[in-house]
Amino acid sequence: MVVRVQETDFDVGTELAALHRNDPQIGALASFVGFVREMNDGAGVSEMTLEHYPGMTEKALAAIVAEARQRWAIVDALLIHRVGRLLPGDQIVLVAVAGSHRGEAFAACQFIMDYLKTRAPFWKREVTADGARWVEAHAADEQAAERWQT
Amino acid sequence: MVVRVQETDFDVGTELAALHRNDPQIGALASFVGFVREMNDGAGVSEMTLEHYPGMTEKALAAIVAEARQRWAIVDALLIHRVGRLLPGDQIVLVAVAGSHRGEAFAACQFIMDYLKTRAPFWKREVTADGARWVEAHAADEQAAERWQT
Amino acid sequence: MRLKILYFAGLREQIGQGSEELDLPAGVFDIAGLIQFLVARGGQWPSLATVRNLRYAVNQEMARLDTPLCPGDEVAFFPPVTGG
Amino acid sequence: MRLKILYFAGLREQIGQGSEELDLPAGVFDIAGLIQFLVARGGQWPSLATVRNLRYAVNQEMARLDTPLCPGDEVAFFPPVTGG
Repeated sequence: MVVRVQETDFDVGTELAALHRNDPQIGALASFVGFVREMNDGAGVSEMTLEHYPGMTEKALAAIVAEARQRWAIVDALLIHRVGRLLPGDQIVLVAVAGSHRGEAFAACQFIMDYLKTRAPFWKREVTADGARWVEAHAADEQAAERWQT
Repeated sequence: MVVRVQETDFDVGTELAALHRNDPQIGALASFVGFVREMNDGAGVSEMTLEHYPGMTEKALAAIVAEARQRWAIVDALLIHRVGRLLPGDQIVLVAVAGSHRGEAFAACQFIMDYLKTRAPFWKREVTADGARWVEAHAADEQAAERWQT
Repeated sequence: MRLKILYFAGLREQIGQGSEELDLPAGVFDIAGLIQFLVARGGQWPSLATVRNLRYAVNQEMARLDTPLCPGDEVAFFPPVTGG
Repeated sequence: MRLKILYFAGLREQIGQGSEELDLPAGVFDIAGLIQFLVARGGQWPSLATVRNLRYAVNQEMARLDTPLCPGDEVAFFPPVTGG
């Protein structure tokens, strides 16, 4: 299980290959990459800064991945989240889950993203034509996380 | 939209980068890679051959991806499926969906995999210690595809 | 009416060939009729009636038992698919 | 009881500082009491009562209003998270 918080970019192909590492019990690898969009909540975004809570961030991410491993029979999981200044088109986050079967891999990957969005201490600050603003949390993200609580 | 059926391997990092191609409206890229497992249905697999129906395969895959694009507001999608002889650990299939938001990207990616599993003319023939056998279709795959029919 | 018939995967092995061209007698106008005609040939052909969950395509589109056949059609028979 | 308090994101900007150390008076023993105590200082501190959906963590774990506080705890206040 790998959890990293970093300013530098990551290479998706390299990270997925490291997760798979030719383990022949792995039949399924589901992954997700999040990017900075140039439009968000109706305004053009020229740049973004991701603030976080050092120490708690790593613990929160590790707890989310550990919970995914408890809920589903998966082989391994990977979570990389960037912090600092980012531009439209930049990669923000990578979540990847390797397992025997696709159902578990997809579910665990979505679960990690949904929990990360509502439970990991990151905050986005966008710069738009109207100046800088902190991104507002979306109710849809809260609802996406809640569907796993059954 | 890219749909390819090929004997050669593919590089996931290269394919995902080509799908994303720095389009700043893309905020989410969900993907899935399927691999040959060394164990399947209780037996050790030493190699596998994927047979398909040339002509129909490409049409069926294009129709599945087109239906995903009709159902969800996604930006683009990619589907690569290998045929011919494969070994445990080898990549079989790559599905990737780029969109503005993660919900649509995840859903479309799973939909394409579920429909591919039940509607695209591929057949797996495995070699085990007991000889060669055609892989049996699983009811679970049929059920996974049916959940999208609501 | 002349048709091209294709067989895939385990069914191809049971039938012992991957394709054939044949002339249908009058009165055979859909997939159900074609299966009946082929099975009646005996030999390996009754496999078509015994294979579990036989699938069929006409001109490379999934078909049903009542899908009509036209001269020149490409008809394929195969077991449930197992790709991905 | 001495605590370390951290503020993040928009709340850090409203409060005007990212962290402070403070001695709690007797009678303050949970998050709810801490918020009441901080708000009563006036100035920028009433922001804690007006920010929408204030979140709090104690020793880097998400906490609730009735989470108890112990000497040396690290308490953090922040708005809902928006990563990913």
